[in-house]
Amino acid sequence: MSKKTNKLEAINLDAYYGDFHALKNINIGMEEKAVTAFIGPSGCGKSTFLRTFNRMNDYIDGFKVEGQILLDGKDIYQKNIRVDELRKEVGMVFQKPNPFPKSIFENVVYGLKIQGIKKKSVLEEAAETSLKRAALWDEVKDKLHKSALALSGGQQQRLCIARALAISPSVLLMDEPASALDPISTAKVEELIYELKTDYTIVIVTHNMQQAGRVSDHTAFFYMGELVEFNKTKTMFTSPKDERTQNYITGRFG
Amino acid sequence: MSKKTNKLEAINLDAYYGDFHALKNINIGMEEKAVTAFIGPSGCGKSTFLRTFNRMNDYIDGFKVEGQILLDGKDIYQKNIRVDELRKEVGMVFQKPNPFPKSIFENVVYGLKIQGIKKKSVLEEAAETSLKRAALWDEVKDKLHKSALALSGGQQQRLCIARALAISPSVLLMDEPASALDPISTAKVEELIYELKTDYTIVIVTHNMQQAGRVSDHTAFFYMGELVEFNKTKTMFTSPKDERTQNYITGRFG
Amino acid sequence: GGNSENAEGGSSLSGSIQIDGSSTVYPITEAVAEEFRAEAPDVKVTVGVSGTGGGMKKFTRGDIDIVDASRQMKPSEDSLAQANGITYVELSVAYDGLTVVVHPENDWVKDITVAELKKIWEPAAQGTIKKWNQIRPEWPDKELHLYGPGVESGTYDYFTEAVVGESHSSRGDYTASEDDNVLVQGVSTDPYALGFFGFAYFEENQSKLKAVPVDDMDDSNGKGAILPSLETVKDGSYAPLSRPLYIYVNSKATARPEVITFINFYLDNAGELSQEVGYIPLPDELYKEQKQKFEQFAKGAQK
Amino acid sequence: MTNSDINRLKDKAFQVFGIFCTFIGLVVLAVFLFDIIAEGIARIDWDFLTSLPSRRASRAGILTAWVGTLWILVLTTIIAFPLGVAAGVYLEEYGKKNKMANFLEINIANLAGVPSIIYGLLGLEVFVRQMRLGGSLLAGALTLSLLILPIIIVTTREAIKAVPRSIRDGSYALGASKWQTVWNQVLPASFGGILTGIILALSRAVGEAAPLIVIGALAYVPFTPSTPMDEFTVLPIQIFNWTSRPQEAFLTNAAAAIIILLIITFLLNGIAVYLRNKQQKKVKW
Amino acid sequence: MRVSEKVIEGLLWLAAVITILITAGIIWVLLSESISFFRVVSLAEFLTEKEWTPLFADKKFGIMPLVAGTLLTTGVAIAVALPIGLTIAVYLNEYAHATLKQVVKPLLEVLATIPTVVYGFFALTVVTPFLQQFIPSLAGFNALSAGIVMGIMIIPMISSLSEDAISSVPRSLREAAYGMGSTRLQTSFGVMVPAASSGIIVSVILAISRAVGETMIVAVAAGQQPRLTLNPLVPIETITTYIVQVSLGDVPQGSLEYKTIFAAGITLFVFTFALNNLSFWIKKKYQEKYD
Ligand SMILES: Nc1ncnc2c1ncn2[C@@H]1O[C@H](COP(=O)(O)OP(=O)(O)OP(=O)(O)O)[C@@H](O)[C@H]1O
Ligand SMILES: Nc1ncnc2c1ncn2[C@@H]1O[C@H](COP(=O)(O)OP(=O)(O)OP(=O)(O)O)[C@@H](O)[C@H]1O
Ligand SMILES: [Mg+2]
Ligand SMILES: [Mg+2]
Ligand SMILES: O=P([O-])([O-])[O-]
Repeated sequence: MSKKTNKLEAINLDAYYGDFHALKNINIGMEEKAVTAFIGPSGCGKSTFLRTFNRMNDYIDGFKVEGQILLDGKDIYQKNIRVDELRKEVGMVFQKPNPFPKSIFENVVYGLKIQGIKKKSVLEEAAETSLKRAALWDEVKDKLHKSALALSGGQQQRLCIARALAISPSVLLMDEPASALDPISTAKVEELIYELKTDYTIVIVTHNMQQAGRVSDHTAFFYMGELVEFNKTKTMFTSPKDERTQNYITGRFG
Repeated sequence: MSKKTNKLEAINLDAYYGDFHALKNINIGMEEKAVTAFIGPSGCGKSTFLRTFNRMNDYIDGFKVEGQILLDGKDIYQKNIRVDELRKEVGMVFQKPNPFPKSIFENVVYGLKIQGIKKKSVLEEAAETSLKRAALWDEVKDKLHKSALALSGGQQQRLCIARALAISPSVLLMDEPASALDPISTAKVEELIYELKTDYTIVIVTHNMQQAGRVSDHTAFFYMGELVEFNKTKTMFTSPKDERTQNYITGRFG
Repeated sequence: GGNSENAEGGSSLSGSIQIDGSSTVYPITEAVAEEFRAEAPDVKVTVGVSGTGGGMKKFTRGDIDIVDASRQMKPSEDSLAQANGITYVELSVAYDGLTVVVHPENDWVKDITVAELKKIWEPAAQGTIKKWNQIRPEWPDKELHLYGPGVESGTYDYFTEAVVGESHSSRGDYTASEDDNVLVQGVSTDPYALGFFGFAYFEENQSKLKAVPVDDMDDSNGKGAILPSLETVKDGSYAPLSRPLYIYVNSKATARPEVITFINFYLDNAGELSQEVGYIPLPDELYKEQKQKFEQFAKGAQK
Repeated sequence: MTNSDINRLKDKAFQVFGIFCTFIGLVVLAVFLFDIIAEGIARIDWDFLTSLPSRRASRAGILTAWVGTLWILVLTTIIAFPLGVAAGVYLEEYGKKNKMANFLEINIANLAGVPSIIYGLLGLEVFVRQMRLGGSLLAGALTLSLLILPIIIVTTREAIKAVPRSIRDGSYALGASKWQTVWNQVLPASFGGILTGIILALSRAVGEAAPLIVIGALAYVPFTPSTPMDEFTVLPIQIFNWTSRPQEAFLTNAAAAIIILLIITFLLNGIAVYLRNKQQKKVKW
Repeated sequence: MRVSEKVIEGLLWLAAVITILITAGIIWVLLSESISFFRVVSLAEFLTEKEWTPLFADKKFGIMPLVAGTLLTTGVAIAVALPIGLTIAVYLNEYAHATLKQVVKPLLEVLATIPTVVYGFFALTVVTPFLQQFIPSLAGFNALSAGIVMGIMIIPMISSLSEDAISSVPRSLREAAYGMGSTRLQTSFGVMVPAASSGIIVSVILAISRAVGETMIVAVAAGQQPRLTLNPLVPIETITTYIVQVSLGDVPQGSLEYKTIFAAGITLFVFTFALNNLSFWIKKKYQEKYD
């Protein structure tokens, strides 16, 4: 589809929750150092698909995947793949904020600590950098060692972003990372995404079509478990090929 | 501020989480059968304020309110007020979807059942009406008796809206009810809010300024626990008086 | 039990009889109660095991009709009974022979005297008598390991009384257990052990243990060291380590015909049944004496 | 070796250790069961279950003991379950987080540590003597209820704590009263955890002998109780009594009685585990 | 409705207050007898005397040997049960397959239901001889075997209740940990266990309480020799053993000897009270960190 190399690729992918067929024969390739947005109505399978890229669905009972997911051309569902290594490559931010019941600082450096990094100065620097990138530094710099649970929803979500950035993954999966953020923070995050894509491959799920339009290079439209259309974001938004895409996009507000 | 009667009113309201002063001397009146939107950056106290109207903060240890909240001119923080009655008057939809671990049907009719309504036909009708209003009926009508927890995030949130509508409150508090919804559902909910305001007084917290612009008659801008500005939505968006409001509104995207 | 008067009247008897007390006496009373079922099926006899002390407390408060006791009532208990207006009769029902045992591979101990037992067990022995050869020089220079019942058991009580001369007076550094089976286990796995417990536990575990003949240095009741056995206990030659077991009957209970019948049945059958469950019967004439004693008492109580 | 390899190694090592620990538990259990079953299974037959106690090991049965145990179980559940859950609910949902609550909490933890025999002494004084219940089933069940109450309360509280606040918020916001929220949302959602506590508590009660002996439960009862006021015996007392008899055959009887006791607790656990699994499938967040 | 709410709250309150009544009852039962005991034996002697021989002719009333015995067996039991129980909880929660967990958990719970007399004999006739092969100086009755077996008995208290606590940690937390590339071990001990700490601590307190109060195992296998020692290889006596022996034994009730069990009982009560206060305090402190 594109001449650039595909960082991520799904080949004939099917996914099931028990008997429920959640993803139907998906084929898609995501360019390196680009932002790909997944859009589609609620329940269409965006989150499910996103979570196959770092195998987060492994922990759901009854979940089953068929087909292949390639990261740098290597099938991540192969036996000899180490999931922990995979997840250091493929960072993730979730739909609902999920900070650990620890201090703000501990949250941010968690990923580094589990990699065995202990030096205080390194951790502190990493924490500051990540929190700044996530546009949270100014609000929390005085209470780094207070519990993260006392933050508001929006603050918590930005903390989760900071946490994911701290381990410097090469791919970043974001499941509606801004759905709990106010416009200012959202704008900051969008800027950040824009900055990050010079180094990282980013996949983002969003309900906000304008957001998709602003941040993404490519957009994929899902509907009832199917990948209906996948194209350059501009092309897709201006001249959608599929009727369903068209309906969805024009049904939008703004 | 307005010639219409004020359905809800806050007078010299201060709120604290332990030592933290979360709301500072708020004075505001909300018109009957109108939509009031609360906007402001993350952590400014929108949710806290909203939750004082149905006394949801009563259950947070260390939370304290000073001043008055009037519903139809009556202080709801008075001793002889029955919180359960209050909450039948003042319905609420939360920021994060919180369906009960029961069937979809049981979720919707919960409010009626606890009022002592047992008749199956009444409950079934109410469930259908509410689910239709919340734009969820078509997706769930075949699995009404399946667990609500198997729904996607967006479906769950719409279920929570349906649940709140089922008890026909006169005031509806909504804390970012659409932050987890896709545009189509969001549009439906907005339409619904528009319809509902002919009968109900609605207060909505939102991060989406366009949403505030579309659905609300009045808008209140909060900043760091203070009510900075409160005005007709149009006036506020076109000619904000306070510099902070201006900055916030122009800092927006879209 | 061939008691013609009861056999006929028995079927018409009803009511209930409550017994509690010593765990040592329990098996005899249980056996009697079991047989009594055939005699008087409508009489509900229940038996508890809360120990002689616990049983006595209930008895002296008037909670139960009969108490099983592995020792005689103490003065303190008697005064409690009097304070509660309870009169009673004490009846002996069987003997229990305390047996001194060693490991079966112990080939040096052929017999032991009461004086030697005293030397081992008296309080002064604690920390000083630690080796076999301190008792008799020809015994090996090996550590002596002692096993015995818990301090609060009737068995211990009796043993210290008989051997040391004063009840509850003994050394404390021995391995004690409330459960005689535990002691059997201890002695049977320890070549340098010496212990004592009820005859029945020795009898049932003869292959694992070796009993030691005891010499009380008194030839009037049998010459030399004597092994415990049915005969030697019954005829009194195994002295001083055999103790009588008792039941006590509340006078108020004797107003009830089913209790009278039960006690008579008990004394008629205790000889046979006590042997069956591992104890040693009294000589026949003693049972007759007990019956007379009871008859007298019951009559007296009726007046 | 990179850090990641070390982590992976640690992870694997822990997995092995985890299997090992689980295995130890299961092996010990298997050894126990095998031992007891090997010794006692041959003794179990219809007569053993339906005969009264006897001095002859071969004729002795456990009818009155197992009937007594069932009675005690049922009565104890009826008394302790509502009481314990109610106290747990009060402390977690109603009690203000103040000194009094702290006091109650410590108090309950203390009660959990009081040895069972002391409950026996309390039961003897209060139920047997003051309330004049005598050595009846009711007195026994009340005594055991006191004994297991702290376990039920503590586990109930933990189970209730695990229900997310958002569920309570949702219910309150719909106008539910506190009790309606507790009854319709909190209790159903925490029922699995509560059941676990009750299983552990009841299985403790069913094995207790000492406190029942103190309050006057009997060893020889030649009739099955028919009302809660009747005298009784239970399996643990029968087992305790048999294990201290000199005759080997009684030890076989004891093993057989233990098998029956275990079957009773298995059935009990089975029911509760079934309910719990059903519950856990339903509730997930 | 409002009235019924009040009534319900009142009833629930009553249920909670019953626990205070129970405590009061226990204290009353213990005190009423031990007061007259302490009239004869001074508290100073009770606490400082190094021997406990109230039933011998030469009576000494020092409770410390019984306390030492109790500490010793409990210590051994917890040393066995805590690591194993917690490991099992984590293993079942994070590593084991769901069906394995469903089978293993109730099976382990059976361990807590086996009559303790059986455990006692197991300790005496199996564990002690087994250990004697490696520790020749191990006495036939000892705190070690009794403690180990008691530890095995309380494993399910820790494993089951801790597992419950861990599995009630929101799934989103676990996902966050895995999403960061944590191994299962790191997820468990770095995130899940701390988040479930209050439940885990409670399970451990319950287990300790059970160990402190356990009677039959120690009565059968640990011996009955009050001894002021922390050596687990020799016979000792615990407070509970003493109480059960005397109360089921032959001692005339009402005598000074009999009253010793209440003095011992109240010591045990004070002992658990102190222990519980300590853990309560730890737990509170722990929680504040995360609230
Ligand atoms: N654990 C689960 N078990 C069973 N079905 C599930 C589970 N999680 C999701 N589903 C179903 O799979 C479908 C896709 O869900 P998914 O969460 O991927 O949707 P989504 O596009 O992310 O929706 P939203 O925008 O609302 O988050 C939905 O129909 C949902 O009901
Ligand atoms: N339970 C609590 N305890 C202590 N502080 C709290 C608590 N809940 C909220 N706060 C603090 O009160 C302030 C206002 O929080 P609130 O949730 O009302 O903000 P908000 O405007 O709704 O933010 P958002 O848009 O992110 O939801 C924040 O600074 C937050 O950290
Ligand atoms: Mg989603
Ligand atoms: Mg908010
Ligand atoms: O139970 P006893 O009194 O005989 O030891």
